[in-house]
Amino acid sequence: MSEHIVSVRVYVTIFLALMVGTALTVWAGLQNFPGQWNVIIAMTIAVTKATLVVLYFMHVRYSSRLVWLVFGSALFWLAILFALTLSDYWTRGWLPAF
Amino acid sequence: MKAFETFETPTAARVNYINAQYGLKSWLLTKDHKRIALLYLGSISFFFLIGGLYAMFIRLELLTPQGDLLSSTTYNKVFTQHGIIMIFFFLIPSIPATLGNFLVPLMIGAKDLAFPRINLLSWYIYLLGGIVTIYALLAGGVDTGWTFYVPYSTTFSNSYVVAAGLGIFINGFSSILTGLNFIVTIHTMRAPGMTWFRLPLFIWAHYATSLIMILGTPVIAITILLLAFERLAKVGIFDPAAGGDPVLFQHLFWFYSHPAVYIMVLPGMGVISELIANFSRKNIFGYSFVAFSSLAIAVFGFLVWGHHLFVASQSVYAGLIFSFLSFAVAIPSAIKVFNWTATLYKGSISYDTPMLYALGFIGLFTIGGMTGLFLAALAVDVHLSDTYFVVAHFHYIMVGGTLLAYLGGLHYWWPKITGRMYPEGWGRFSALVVFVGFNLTFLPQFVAGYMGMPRRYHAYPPEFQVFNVLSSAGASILGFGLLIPLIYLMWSMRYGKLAEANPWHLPGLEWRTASPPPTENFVITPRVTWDAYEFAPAEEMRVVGKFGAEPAMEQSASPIEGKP
Amino acid sequence: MSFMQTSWIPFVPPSASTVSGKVDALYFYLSGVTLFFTLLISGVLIFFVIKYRRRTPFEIPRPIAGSHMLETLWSVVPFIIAMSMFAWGAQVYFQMYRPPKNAIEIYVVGKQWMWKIQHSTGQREINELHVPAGRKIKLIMTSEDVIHDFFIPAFRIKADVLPGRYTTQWFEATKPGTYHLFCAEFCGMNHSGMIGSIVVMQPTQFDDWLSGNSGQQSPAVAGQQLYESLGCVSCHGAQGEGGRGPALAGLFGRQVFLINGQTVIADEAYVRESIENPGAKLVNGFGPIMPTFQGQVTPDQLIQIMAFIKSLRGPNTPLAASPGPSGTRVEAPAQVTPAAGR
Amino acid sequence: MAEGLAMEHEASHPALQHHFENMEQQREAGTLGMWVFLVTEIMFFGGMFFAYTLYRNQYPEAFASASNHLDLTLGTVNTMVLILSSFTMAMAVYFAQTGKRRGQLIGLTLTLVLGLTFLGIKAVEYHQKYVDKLIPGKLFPGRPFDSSSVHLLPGAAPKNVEMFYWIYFAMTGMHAIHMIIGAGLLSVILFFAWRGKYGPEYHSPVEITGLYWHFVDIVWIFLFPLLYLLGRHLSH
Ligand code: HEA
Ligand code: HEA
Ligand code: HEC
Ligand code: CUA
Ligand SMILES: [Cu+2]
Repeated sequence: MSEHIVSVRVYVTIFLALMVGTALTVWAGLQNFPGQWNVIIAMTIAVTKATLVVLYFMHVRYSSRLVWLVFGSALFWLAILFALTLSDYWTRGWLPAF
Repeated sequence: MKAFETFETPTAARVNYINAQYGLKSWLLTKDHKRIALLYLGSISFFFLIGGLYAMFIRLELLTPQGDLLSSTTYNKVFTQHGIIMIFFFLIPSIPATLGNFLVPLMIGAKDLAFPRINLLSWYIYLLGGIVTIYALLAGGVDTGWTFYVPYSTTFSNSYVVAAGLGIFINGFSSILTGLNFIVTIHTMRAPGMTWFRLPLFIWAHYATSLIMILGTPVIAITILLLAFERLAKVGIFDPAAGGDPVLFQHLFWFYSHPAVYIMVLPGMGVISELIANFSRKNIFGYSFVAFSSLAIAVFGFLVWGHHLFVASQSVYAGLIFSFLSFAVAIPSAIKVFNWTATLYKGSISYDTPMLYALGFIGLFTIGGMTGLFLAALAVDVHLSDTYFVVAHFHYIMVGGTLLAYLGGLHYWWPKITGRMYPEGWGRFSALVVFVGFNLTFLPQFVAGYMGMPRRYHAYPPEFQVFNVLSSAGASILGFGLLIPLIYLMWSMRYGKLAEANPWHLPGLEWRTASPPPTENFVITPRVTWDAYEFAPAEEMRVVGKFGAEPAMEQSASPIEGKP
Repeated sequence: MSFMQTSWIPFVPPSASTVSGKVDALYFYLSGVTLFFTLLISGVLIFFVIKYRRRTPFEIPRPIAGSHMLETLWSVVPFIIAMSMFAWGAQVYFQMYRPPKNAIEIYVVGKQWMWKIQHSTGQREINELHVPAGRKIKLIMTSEDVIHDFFIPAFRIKADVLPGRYTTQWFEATKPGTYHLFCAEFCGMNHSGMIGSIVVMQPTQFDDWLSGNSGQQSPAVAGQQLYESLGCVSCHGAQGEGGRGPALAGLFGRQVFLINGQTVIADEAYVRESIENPGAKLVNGFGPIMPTFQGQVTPDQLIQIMAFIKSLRGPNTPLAASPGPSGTRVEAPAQVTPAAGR
Repeated sequence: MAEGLAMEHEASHPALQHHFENMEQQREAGTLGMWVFLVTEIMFFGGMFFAYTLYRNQYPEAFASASNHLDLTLGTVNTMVLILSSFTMAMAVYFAQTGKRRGQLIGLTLTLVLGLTFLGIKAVEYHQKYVDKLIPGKLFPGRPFDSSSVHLLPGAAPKNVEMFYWIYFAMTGMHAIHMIIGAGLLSVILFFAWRGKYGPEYHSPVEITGLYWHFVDIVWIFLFPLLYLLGRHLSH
């Protein structure tokens, strides 16, 4: 079998990192950051955690280009859904009278 | 002539996928992709007949301006159910689930799809979705239009919206599973030598279709589910009475349903590529352009859904973006049309029934597609949106395009599927009737639309009657034209002339096994050394392995690699 | 009735507004291109099919791989044509949807299955709309139940009419006559019966019609009564001069500075939101003390209150003043597509 | 007999299905199939994530008020439980790859138990919402939605608080359904692992179930901050 076996050390490290991330995000959520920073911080941590899971627990780091492509396309299409729908909501009311 | 006979074994004596096993159980529990394709063929035809019956009621009602045949409530149900059944239970699964299911493994030289059990499951899911939908129809029907716009569907309609929605939700999973199976199969199960650029264009088209099925269908599933809950629990995110935005529903609905129109047309385009190349004995002009245009359509098809919302109170700037992208997505379709036409140049063109359908497709799809451009042009769509012009646009593509492709494909592969030939004379005759009837039905609707006749109207001002009478007359010719193949195809399953393994003398892998093929498709795994559409003298386009009563042991050592 | 075509070109509905000719022009262009390509492709197809028909059963024509030159040609040329369609369509679209400043405002309320119309002078009509020719008319539309669509084929305009939100469209009729009004969004049982007529009159005739139909309370007057009975006066003052709440006189079309630093232009949707969901956009300098009036005012009444607030502007204040700085994000909604339904 | 069958594919593994050429192809197909399936799952949840994003921006106060009423402690504990279960799942795959049966059994059992714990805690939370009359709509007779137990921040309309709970139940409910399906899959895998079916040559079912389980974990990694945390800071 031509598959890569991830070592236990890596798994444990990732697990600990995820726990720390969880603690961090709870802490950050209780702080009052200016503006939209609460959202930005929370999402950054969530994306980081998810990336760790995908890369190590789900072995994407050691997988073929095809798997990267498949996973990437899901994110890309999600981005399409968000971006183009928001293009409507964001620009409502931009049109001035003449 | 003599040369062929050595490769063409008569069908009846041999063991093939049809006579390998007998009994109802052997069909209902089969994991053979070819048998599943037949199961699909039967059930899809059933739904097509129901949808067609509804169409006939629509056309009858619209014969006169007054709403005299059906009550307005009934009429609303009739066109809704016509739309739902035709789209979700006929056209979306039509080519992929029957021809695709049958041919994808054959064309790439595999023994089956990657997940045969999931393939069977998808048929049962389709059936379940169909049964739930039929229940909704019998219990009282749905009257929301196939688009289910809120808040009418969540709050105001008194019909079986939840049941119909559930039917569509369930059916969505059958589509997802089919797409998943195709993608994995095409990636992992190609025979040795079958490189990506040797794949028939039918496969490219199905690959692109599967991408849309995978990426789009889940969104409609969750949207319909939320809609059903919203209706049941009287709380939600779409109804303005609950603080929601009805336009959000429209966005999510069309995020799937626009790409879905390419689910409906791409497989048809794949069939047409096969027909045009094979019946003119020419390799397709600009193979890679045709192949990549399928992918381009699949990807760009996801960027244009907002063109259904030009008058729905969407921001004008979003309208601008979506209009631009809609024009851009027309280019890959244009590339296909031009390449098909160019393929015929200096070909050896036969006038067999499948080719007649293919030629009809190109003409009608051009009209249907070009009238899509009218709708993508913002200012013109303001006038045309929700008029009969839209109705004519999409019937030109879906009936004039995909339905003709489907019929052409069925005729073309009929000998492979059933082992029998269809009657050629009747075939040509009905293709002609369908073509004439179709144009008479839908051409007048363009005019009625520009004159201002709104769609989904049970009664209409008398000045539109001329167009409607023409249309109804055309629909009866069309219905008659479709009745003919229905009869002779069934007849031919029993009485048709026995088909040879390669009745059209073509290089494709599906023709290099017996008609009908054995359960595992090929006696030995084929080794592909030729490009798609690489034509050669018939005696060189050989059957892979040798079929006979006894296993061809001596052949297995050196597969006949059939230099094309 | 002038329902049928009036021009010498067949299959074109009557053309009776300032934009209808522009839409027709683009439509003819599109038809021409379509005809050209359809004839081109079917012509070539038929020619090839006859010329290169199969002559002997087993002949094998010489393969032709393709041509990059041709591929480029037939990608680029259609693309250029498509872009011309896009640009033209977009240009006319903006004209159709961009509301003019000094238009006569008419309120439209759709409900299953009728159109209720009220003029700013108080006249009410059902399924009929009388308008003067040669004047700009702006329709301010909402629905009491489901989505409808106000469609006048002779003017080549239509726009959806949504519950819980205002949409607008405008036109300037050019020819007196009677034209179709259709509901063009499926709205239930009697959708096809939700039709009516648009009566375009000479301006003088229209003035006569208006005075002949007077005697009904104007929406602004009815709005004033609501303004008092609902207690708006207590915070915004009898003449909208302000108090605990901001001044409302001259509000429409003005730029409003919000507490979160953004600005919005006060239009129908914004005012409606301020009344139904006051917390959503707080005016800078005021606290969130205004109660919500959601559920207490019907769409009709809302229109009346708005008419009253509009009447509070000085006689010469233009309706929609300075447009928002283009390019900056303005959270709120405006003329065409007021904010996401609340 | 066995040798006779092996004629077609040399060294044929008993788990090799007839239509595949070899184990490598079969494994590749299985893994790719699961990834493609996860793509559909991402899009499925994507629709709901979008609705959340849109309305949170429209009704920030209402969403914050409603969010503050969720039980942060239980939410945090649940997050950790789920992450731990993802870890044990990863270990189960590791032991399958290295052919250690005991390790597989422990890993899978722990994963299953942790998954059920998560569902249990979720049930407790749901019950609290029921007690507080925060189930949106009128699903339960006599207990229509009532926002009076929620502390409304200025500008928050009860209607929009109800919408938050609707989204909350839709998303966490859908997530919980996925957990239940995952638990079902785990039970099947556990059974076969107990029978000693998985080893270095053949373990793709464990691997595929693992992919699914991690995906469900990832969904929660996003749900947790979005539903439980954003807006906390507004309540001081
Ligand atoms: C299989 C189905 C299918 C397909 C393939 C298409 C293809 C296209 N459709 Fe269509 N459409 C529908 C099915 C389909 N549509 C349906 C069902 C509806 C109504 C839904 C409802 O409301 O119920 C609809 C509605 C619809 C609308 C909304 C109308 C409205 O409700 O207001 C629009 C608007 O832009 C549109 C545009 C297009 C365009 C630009 C294409 C393009 O992809 C077409 C591209 C093809 C060509 C352009 C032809 C080939 C090209 C040439 C011959 C070369 C010359 C080309 C150029 C010069 C550019 N369609
Ligand atoms: C795959 C999609 C598909 C197909 C194949 C068809 C096929 C046909 N459709 Fe339709 N149609 C839709 C998809 C499709 N349609 C959709 C999505 C809508 C919109 C719904 C909505 O607004 O919500 C619509 C709406 C629609 C309308 C507009 C209704 C309205 O807005 O009020 C009309 C009106 O003429 C119509 C007509 C027809 C006709 C005459 C056919 C014919 O081609 C049908 C021919 C088929 C048969 C006739 C059956 C086979 C033959 C027999 C069973 C023999 C027996 C018959 C006789 C003896 C006559 N369709
Ligand atoms: C308890 C006091 C109070 C009452 C009663 C009240 N308002 Fe207000 N109103 C306010 C305050 C304070 C604001 C500014 C903060 C905000 O935007 O919510 C405001 C803002 C507004 C605005 C936005 C004004 C701007 O400059 O952008 C409108 C419009 C409005 N109110 C209309 C009404 C109407 C109509 C009524 C009665 C149906 C009403 N109000 C009743 C206090 C009140
Ligand atoms: Cu109102 Cu249709
Ligand atoms: Cu579309």
